[in-house]
Amino acid sequence: MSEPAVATAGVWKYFGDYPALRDVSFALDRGECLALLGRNGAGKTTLLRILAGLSGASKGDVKIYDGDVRASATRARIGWLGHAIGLYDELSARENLQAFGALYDVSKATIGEWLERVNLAHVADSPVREYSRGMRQRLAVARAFLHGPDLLLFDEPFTSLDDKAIALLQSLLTGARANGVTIILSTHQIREAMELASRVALIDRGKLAHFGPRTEEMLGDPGYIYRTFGTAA
Amino acid sequence: MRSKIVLALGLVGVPLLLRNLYVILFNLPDEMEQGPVYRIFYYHLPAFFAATLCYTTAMVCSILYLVKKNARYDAIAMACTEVGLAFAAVNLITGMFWGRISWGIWWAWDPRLTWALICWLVYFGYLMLRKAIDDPTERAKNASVLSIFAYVSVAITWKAIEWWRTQHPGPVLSIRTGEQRIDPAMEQMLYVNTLALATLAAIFVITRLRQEEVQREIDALRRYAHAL
Amino acid sequence: MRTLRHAAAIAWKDLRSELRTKESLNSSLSFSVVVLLLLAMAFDTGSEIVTDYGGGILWLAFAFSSTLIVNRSFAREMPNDCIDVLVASPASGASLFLGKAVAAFALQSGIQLICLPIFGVFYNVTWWRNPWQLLGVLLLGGWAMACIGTVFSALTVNLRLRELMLPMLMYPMLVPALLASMTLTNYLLMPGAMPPDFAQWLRLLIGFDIIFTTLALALVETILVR
Amino acid sequence: MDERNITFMFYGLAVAWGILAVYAVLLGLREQDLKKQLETLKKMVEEKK
Repeated sequence: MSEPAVATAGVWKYFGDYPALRDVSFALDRGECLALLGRNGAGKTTLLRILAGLSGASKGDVKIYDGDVRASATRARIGWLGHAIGLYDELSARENLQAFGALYDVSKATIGEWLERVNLAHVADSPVREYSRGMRQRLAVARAFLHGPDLLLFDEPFTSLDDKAIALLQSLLTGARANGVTIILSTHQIREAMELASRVALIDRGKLAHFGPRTEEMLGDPGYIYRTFGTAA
Repeated sequence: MRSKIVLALGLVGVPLLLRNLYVILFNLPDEMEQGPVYRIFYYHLPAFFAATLCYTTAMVCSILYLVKKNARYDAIAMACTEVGLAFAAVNLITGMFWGRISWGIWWAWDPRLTWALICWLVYFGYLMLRKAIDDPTERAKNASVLSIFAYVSVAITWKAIEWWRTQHPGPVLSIRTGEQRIDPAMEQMLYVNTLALATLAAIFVITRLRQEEVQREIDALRRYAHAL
Repeated sequence: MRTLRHAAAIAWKDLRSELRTKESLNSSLSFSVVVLLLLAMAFDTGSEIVTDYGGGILWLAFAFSSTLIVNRSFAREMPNDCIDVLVASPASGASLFLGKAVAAFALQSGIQLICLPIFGVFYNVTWWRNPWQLLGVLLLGGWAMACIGTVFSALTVNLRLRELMLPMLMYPMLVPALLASMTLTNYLLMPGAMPPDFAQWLRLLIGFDIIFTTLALALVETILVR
Repeated sequence: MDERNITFMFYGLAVAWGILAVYAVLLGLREQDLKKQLETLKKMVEEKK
């Protein structure tokens, strides 16, 4: 258990000549929860996409559980939830989970369990198109947790959720942490993230401006991190 | 440094082109069956070689880009493709003039011609694809993949005269056929003019490459100006 | 093995969602029937011409309808960013491509099987002269279209003017396969023994399928990981 | 050989040179355009500073 869950060394990402990430290096131990903060366009999503293997780093090295990100075995351990829900509107909840579950070798029983857990079992066979926003989001959360990942990568999970879904997600995340799952979530909503986080990172114009443990000051005062570690602008 | 290379290439290439034109028109005899019109051949075939050379370089650079992710390789691939299209156009249209006399028609749907035209369309599509993508990294990546796919049609064009019986003349160069099918003086001129056109192609490619760099500088400056 | 299982899961999912909405299926089927109808009006269907050009007419209709199907192939993943979830999953790029190509291929083949009798009626052609060979040509040519179409669908999915760019890039690249399929189909529609260059065209078609499938499997991961 | 044979030879050669010349001119025009753009941008950046 000595090697870190996530380790990046000197990661750069260019879009053309524009560096979206500059020399990002950090290591996150297993079972930690990292809150990734930063303004819009600072590079949070870019970093998360690189960690999830959706995008390649232009320079530098990324290791997830000491494995290559694009290795199939590594990706089987990652749960991803992006800005959008990542579900097919024309398929039912069960079919959606079955389609994704097949890629992770998830059993039918597990799918049924998750449908119960996110409280969608009664509508599991009607198409996602007919769901309310909250139901779609709960299903998206179930999809990300479905295969019991060891690393959760959530991009702005709280922004698009309603209260019920936030409560559900928080309880799931707390449960996952108790089971030793490593979590990285990017967010502007500092309060929700701070309650979960054990580490805090601030990205400022592509650079890692701060990486450290969550302190008491951060809990009460949302602006504290930006004022202390961010640039004046 | 680079402009010196262009200058040197120009000093070799342009006089060579003019000398070749003189020799082609006044020193070399008419071909027995075809008459004067066969001289088009001295541009038709070398242009094909120059274009193939460009396409091949583009394919190699596209692979290098995908391996090394260095934007310069992508720029070389783009420059080569564009110049290759110009030379392929020379190849196609000179061929049409020759065909009008020798076959009596402007265009024969013969495998070699068909494939040369397909190559042109495929690589034109490559340039169109580049225009349609804004993000430079995405553009470079997708264009490189397309360039590799496109090269299959170049390979087919190359082989088309062997695979199908066509009206198009078969290979004539002794290095390919292993025997002397045409007059040595004529064959020598084909090589020399290929060299001249290839030099010209190199000048074009280097110029186009420099323009691409200036374009990148402009884009960077524009972003900087907006950020101010 | 895992690749094939993942590919099957993706193909199954694609087919199921397509059969539910029938978006591309309906438009593609009606389009190919309309093409067959229009070309029937352009040619005198009673004459010898049809036996000479039957394969060409048939494959034109197939080629047109095929773009409508592959156009949806990756476009289907774009709403809700499903593509991100698929790329982040353990399924490799190759299995993703294979699954999508197989789904497109199955849909296409369905349309081809419906079009064939319609073609027979409109053009007064006996198309069942060599049914098994014809089926082989349909499969080989159909796979060429599905394979190239799926790759190019991935290449162009983020573009403005996607619907326009896809056929523009796809058709020139497909010409060898289309030409071979048209010629082979013509030969199979004719009565009598096969012409001597039948085997040559067949080799071209098979070679095309092999080369482009290999290239696609090797390169699709690079296309998908941005 | 007839008249058209030699005329078409000239046409063919003219087309070969013509296409290459047109491409060279297009390259030159683009060069000028890029230079102009670069200068205007540089001036703009200077002023904004």
